[in-house]
Amino acid sequence: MDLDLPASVVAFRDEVREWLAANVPGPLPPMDSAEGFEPHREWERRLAEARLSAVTWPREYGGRGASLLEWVVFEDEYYACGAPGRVSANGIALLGSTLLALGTDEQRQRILPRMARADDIWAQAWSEPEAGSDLAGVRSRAVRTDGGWLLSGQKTWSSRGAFADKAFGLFRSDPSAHRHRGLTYVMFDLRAGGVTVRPIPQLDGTPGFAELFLDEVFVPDADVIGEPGDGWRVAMSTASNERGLTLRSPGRFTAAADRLVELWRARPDPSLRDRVVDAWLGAQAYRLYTLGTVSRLAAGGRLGAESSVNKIFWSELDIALHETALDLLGTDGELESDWLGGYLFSLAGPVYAGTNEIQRNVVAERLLGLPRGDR
Amino acid sequence: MDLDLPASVVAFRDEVREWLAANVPGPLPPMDSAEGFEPHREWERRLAEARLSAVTWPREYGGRGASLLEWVVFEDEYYACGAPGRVSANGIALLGSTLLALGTDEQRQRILPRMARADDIWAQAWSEPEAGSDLAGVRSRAVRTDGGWLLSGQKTWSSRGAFADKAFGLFRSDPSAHRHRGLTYVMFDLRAGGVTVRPIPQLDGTPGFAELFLDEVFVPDADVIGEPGDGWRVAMSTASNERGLTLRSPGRFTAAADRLVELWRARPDPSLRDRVVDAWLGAQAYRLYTLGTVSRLAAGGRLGAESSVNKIFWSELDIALHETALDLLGTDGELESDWLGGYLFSLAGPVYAGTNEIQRNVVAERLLGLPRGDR
Amino acid sequence: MNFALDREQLQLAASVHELLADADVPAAIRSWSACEPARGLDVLRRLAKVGVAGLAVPERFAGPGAGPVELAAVFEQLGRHAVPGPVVESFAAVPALLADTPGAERWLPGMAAGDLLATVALPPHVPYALDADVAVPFLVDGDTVHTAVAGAVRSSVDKARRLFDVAAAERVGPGAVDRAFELGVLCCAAQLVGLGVGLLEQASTYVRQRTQFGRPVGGFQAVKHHLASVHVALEFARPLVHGAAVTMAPRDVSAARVAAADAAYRAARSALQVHGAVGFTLEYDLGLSLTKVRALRSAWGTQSWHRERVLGAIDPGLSERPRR
Amino acid sequence: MNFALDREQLQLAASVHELLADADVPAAIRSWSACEPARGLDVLRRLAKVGVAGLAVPERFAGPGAGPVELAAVFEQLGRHAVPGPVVESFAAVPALLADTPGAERWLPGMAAGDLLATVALPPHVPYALDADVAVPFLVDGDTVHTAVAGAVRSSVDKARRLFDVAAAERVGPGAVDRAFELGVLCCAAQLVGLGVGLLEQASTYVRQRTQFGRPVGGFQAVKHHLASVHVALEFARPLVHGAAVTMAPRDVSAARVAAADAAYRAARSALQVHGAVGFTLEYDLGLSLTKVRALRSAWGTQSWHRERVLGAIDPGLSERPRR
Repeated sequence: MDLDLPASVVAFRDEVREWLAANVPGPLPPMDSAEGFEPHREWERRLAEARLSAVTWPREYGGRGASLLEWVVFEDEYYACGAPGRVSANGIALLGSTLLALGTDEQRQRILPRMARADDIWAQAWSEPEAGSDLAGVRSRAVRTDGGWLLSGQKTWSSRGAFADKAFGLFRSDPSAHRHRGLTYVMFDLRAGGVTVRPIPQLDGTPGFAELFLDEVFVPDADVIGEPGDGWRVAMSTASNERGLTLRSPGRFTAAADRLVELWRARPDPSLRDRVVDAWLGAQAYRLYTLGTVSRLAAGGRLGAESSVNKIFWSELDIALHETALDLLGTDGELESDWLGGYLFSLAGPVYAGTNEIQRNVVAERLLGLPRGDR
Repeated sequence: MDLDLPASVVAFRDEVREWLAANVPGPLPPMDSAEGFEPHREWERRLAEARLSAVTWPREYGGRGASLLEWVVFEDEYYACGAPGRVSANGIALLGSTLLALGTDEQRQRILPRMARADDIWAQAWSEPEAGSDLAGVRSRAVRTDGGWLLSGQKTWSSRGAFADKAFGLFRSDPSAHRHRGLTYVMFDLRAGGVTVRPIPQLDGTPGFAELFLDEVFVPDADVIGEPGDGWRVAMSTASNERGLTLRSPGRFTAAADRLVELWRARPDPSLRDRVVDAWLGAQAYRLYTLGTVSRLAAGGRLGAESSVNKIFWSELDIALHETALDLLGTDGELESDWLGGYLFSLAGPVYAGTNEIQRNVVAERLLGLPRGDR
Repeated sequence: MNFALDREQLQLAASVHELLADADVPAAIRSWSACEPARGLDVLRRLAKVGVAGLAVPERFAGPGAGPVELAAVFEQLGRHAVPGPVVESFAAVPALLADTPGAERWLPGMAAGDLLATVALPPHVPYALDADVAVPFLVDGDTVHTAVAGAVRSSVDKARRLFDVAAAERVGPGAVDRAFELGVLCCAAQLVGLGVGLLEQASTYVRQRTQFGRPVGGFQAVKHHLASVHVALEFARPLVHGAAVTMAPRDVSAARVAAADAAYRAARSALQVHGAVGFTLEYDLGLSLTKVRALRSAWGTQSWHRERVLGAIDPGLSERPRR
Repeated sequence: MNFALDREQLQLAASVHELLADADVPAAIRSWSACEPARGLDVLRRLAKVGVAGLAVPERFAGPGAGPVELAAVFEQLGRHAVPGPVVESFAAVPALLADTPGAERWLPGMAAGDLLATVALPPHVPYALDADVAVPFLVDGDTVHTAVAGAVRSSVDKARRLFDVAAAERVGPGAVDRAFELGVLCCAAQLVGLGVGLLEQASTYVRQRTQFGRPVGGFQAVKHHLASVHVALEFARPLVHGAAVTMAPRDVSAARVAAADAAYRAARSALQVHGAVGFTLEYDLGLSLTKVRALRSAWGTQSWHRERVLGAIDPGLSERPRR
């Protein structure tokens, strides 16, 4: 058991560090704003030019075939230097890994390089008004037509939906099938005819989400991933494996924890000491847990319900980090600041990507063997 | 709105304070031990001689007709001076208030004065192996016989059961009736033929509870409270009203909180400051909440599900007080001490007298109007 | 000993609640946040008609002359509806501050009549003057009160709290600074309890209606237990607020504020969690209260400062029994 | 970088677990608590046969010469079964303490063979010597090791922890005090993770079987969520323990101990709550682990002291990336 980085990883890290030091821009306007979206796209393009926008992808799609350990190290460096938020993250982490696992060659070649260069920025379209935590309750329809499908219905809580170019999600292609069955995983163009996008402003004032109204939106067969009717399996195949690992990198939290300790040193309050220490060691624990997962995956292991354990931990850690910072800021805690912005964002963690209530059910049932009960 | 004690209450308080200062014995052996039970009975007798063992009862039964405010004040004084635990508390608080509300004159005159003098010390016999939180699941039987009933079955978690003289509980008198129906509230002698008492040693080493095995134990009709078959209503009639108030007096917690602050001053640890303050103000809150309840009851109000709110709060406060003290004690926190004994006792709070899970269901359903659900 | 609100106090609170329930306060908050205070000012004027303007203005200035208990009762309702504006300042702190200050007649009668709002900065715990663009700003320096001129405005997590830097303009005279501060903290605490109550009401209503997995969300035990815990915390914060109103001892005022802010914060977190994503949206009303709770948690002194003040003032063996 | 136990380490842990699962450890704990250590000593001798006695005794004294990672793996299993006796002291701390001390051959070979147990007091954080009636007691004063004589015994919340006052007898020589202390803290942390795992296993088993209201208690969402939270806390405490075993940096050792003690404490509280009254009884095994968690929470330094040590050693901007 060791924590030593191999020489090749050290070299990669040094290259990343140097590149970031030379290229990271000053603060950009908010990602989910009219004035901020395109500067974030520009930043993604610069990352892509250095093959740093999707480091784990194969070179042919714009990545550099980095190992998961290199991904961890990249993320460490990225967040330690205060680089901008990643406007392409949803596409790269969710759709990208699904295409790599289950897409066709044609789909990968057509879609991934454009995604890596941020020529297309992707929004997710999972939730619906009556299918939030209960994703199997999807009602939006995909109706068979010549050479493709007509999508109709309403999606909501579409991250990046307000400004993104394209979107991906599940649609009910067999109305007679029950819940998880008869769903199809589809990609569609947000500029296509029949699509109406309604931004949903958030507490921080920016439309981080959108509602999408679809009225017979045509998508060709080429934009279905996997078999029609098999969408649930396609969506879940990556949900619990790599996605459970890559949804939030340790670098985000270790960087925030270091800033928290700096803030503590500038404004020490003995009664907040324990919370500062616990947030810091929580970030350390998350990093080490991730390295353990990386080691197991490298040895051929797989992730299952462990991704629920992961999700619960990082989402609560993120809130704790930011709450502690706001309390350290004292009377100025209520004023606009990066900490405040991060705090408001962190509050969505326990709700986003499967609520923590759902995740706790999964942990209890699948890892502790408790009965399913009535939830 | 005021917090001023009337002159009569001040006079009562001064009398109590003076009497306690002159009479409180040094530390006694544990109440639930062979060597400690009788000294605790002796102490109850001394309290009774001063009409202080059951202050709220009418004078004819050994009390002094004290108001609830006087009871609060009595308890403040009692716990502030470090007087012994009350070995008669279960009988006085639970059975006593039931008899006062629903007993016959004959029962009151026969039973209450002996209880006030600790001639009889009473154990409760509510729970059964298959009826813990779910009290309506009682299986022990009361079978009709000439002039009375024959009790058979098994009771468990009988507080004081190891050494007490008598016990009270619910028995199923109509085997065809479902759950809450067909139960009868019965008092019985723990020395009677057919009763076997098995003490259950607790983590602190003393048998605070016992199992009771009953094999055709005869009780006369005179020892049934209320009508046969109406036991659930009898038991519940006092459960949520006065019992919700008097199960734990504020004096216990304010006295412990003051000792905690003293401990803090002797061993200040800045990182524990917030917990010390929160425990202290929790005790203050509990006292003020109780005074508010006393005021409402004095104005003709009634308590309902509020007693669940109360139970949740004091049981968690009690643990917080003692946990904080043990942490303040540092390396010596693990050593035997009054704080450690109090801590082990406090841990039972959230389980005892209706688990806090059940109480939260009650609060959510009866006070917040949430659906019953499947629990 | 009678530790319960009397009939008049209950009626006052009920009338404030009824007025606000009918006033579309959420729309007023949104306008206020967009620098259009007209709707909010209208709400405050309507409050004046039920005797709530300048609540602590003494009777000799034609004010209601309300005491701390009435203030606590009213501010819980103001918090429950997340009423915008410098209410702590204008209804409680400034009236107390100027009650015995020569020249106070320039402002207090107008405040009592609902024609004038006032605001105040009391550094270090209240470094900015809230809503100084719609209220006469004062600045306290030591024991001395000055009128003030408003400078830059700062943005709070609660968009309806517009915080102004202020500089002294004209010296007014000595003020009852301690009394003003304690009343401000007390009213802030009462507001926080009310905010928590309002959040719990919104959450309870939502989970009764919202279904997931074919059942009302409110039937899930985890949801029930979260909201029950919030209720318990609020029920035990309120007596501390009322107790502080009776004694007005700094220790008790700080204790009330600590418990109220923690209970309200718990209410905010739980309400958000049971709402899910809709709770984060600007168009849904929940956020109006959520952000105010976060802001008030450090307004009128931090939790840490108030806890220190409690601990410093505990006199073991005596303190736990008021008025012995 | 390979942050996972290797096959040998996993096999060692598994063999310890299997041995203990068959050894009726609860009976040994109860006897130990009643000053009848024979059964417990037998368990420790059986551990010696799988190479676990004097685990950190160097190979030149015929010991296993196990490193911190092996110690962490084994001590998690010892904790999981709540094994009584001076295992931290005899398997880890004393072997490290005496490894380079002249004269250590008097004790270390016997400890490695399972014939001898040792214990140690390292004031101020370890003021008493655990189980000095069955082990050779040492006392550390500064950098110097002494043999010790045991005095009065003190009673712990964990009845199987018999804590002795000790006084110096004979000077042994200089010892590796820092290393001994860090290893003691690390093993204490690993034990705590194991105690938490064992408590969670007991609780999960119990709630699958116990019914209330006609259903298994484990089907109630509140119970599920409590136990899921415990699992999360333990899963994230373990990597800190393993990370500390790799670096042996005092900061990391303290971080591991803080997280492990909090996770184990959470496990203890939740396990007790889902068990209900039976959990408080001496005859039920749960209490054997419960009380040990409470005791170990302040053994080998308090949580507060360890947190202070973590904070003092954080080097922002560097610390979060081991071995940069």
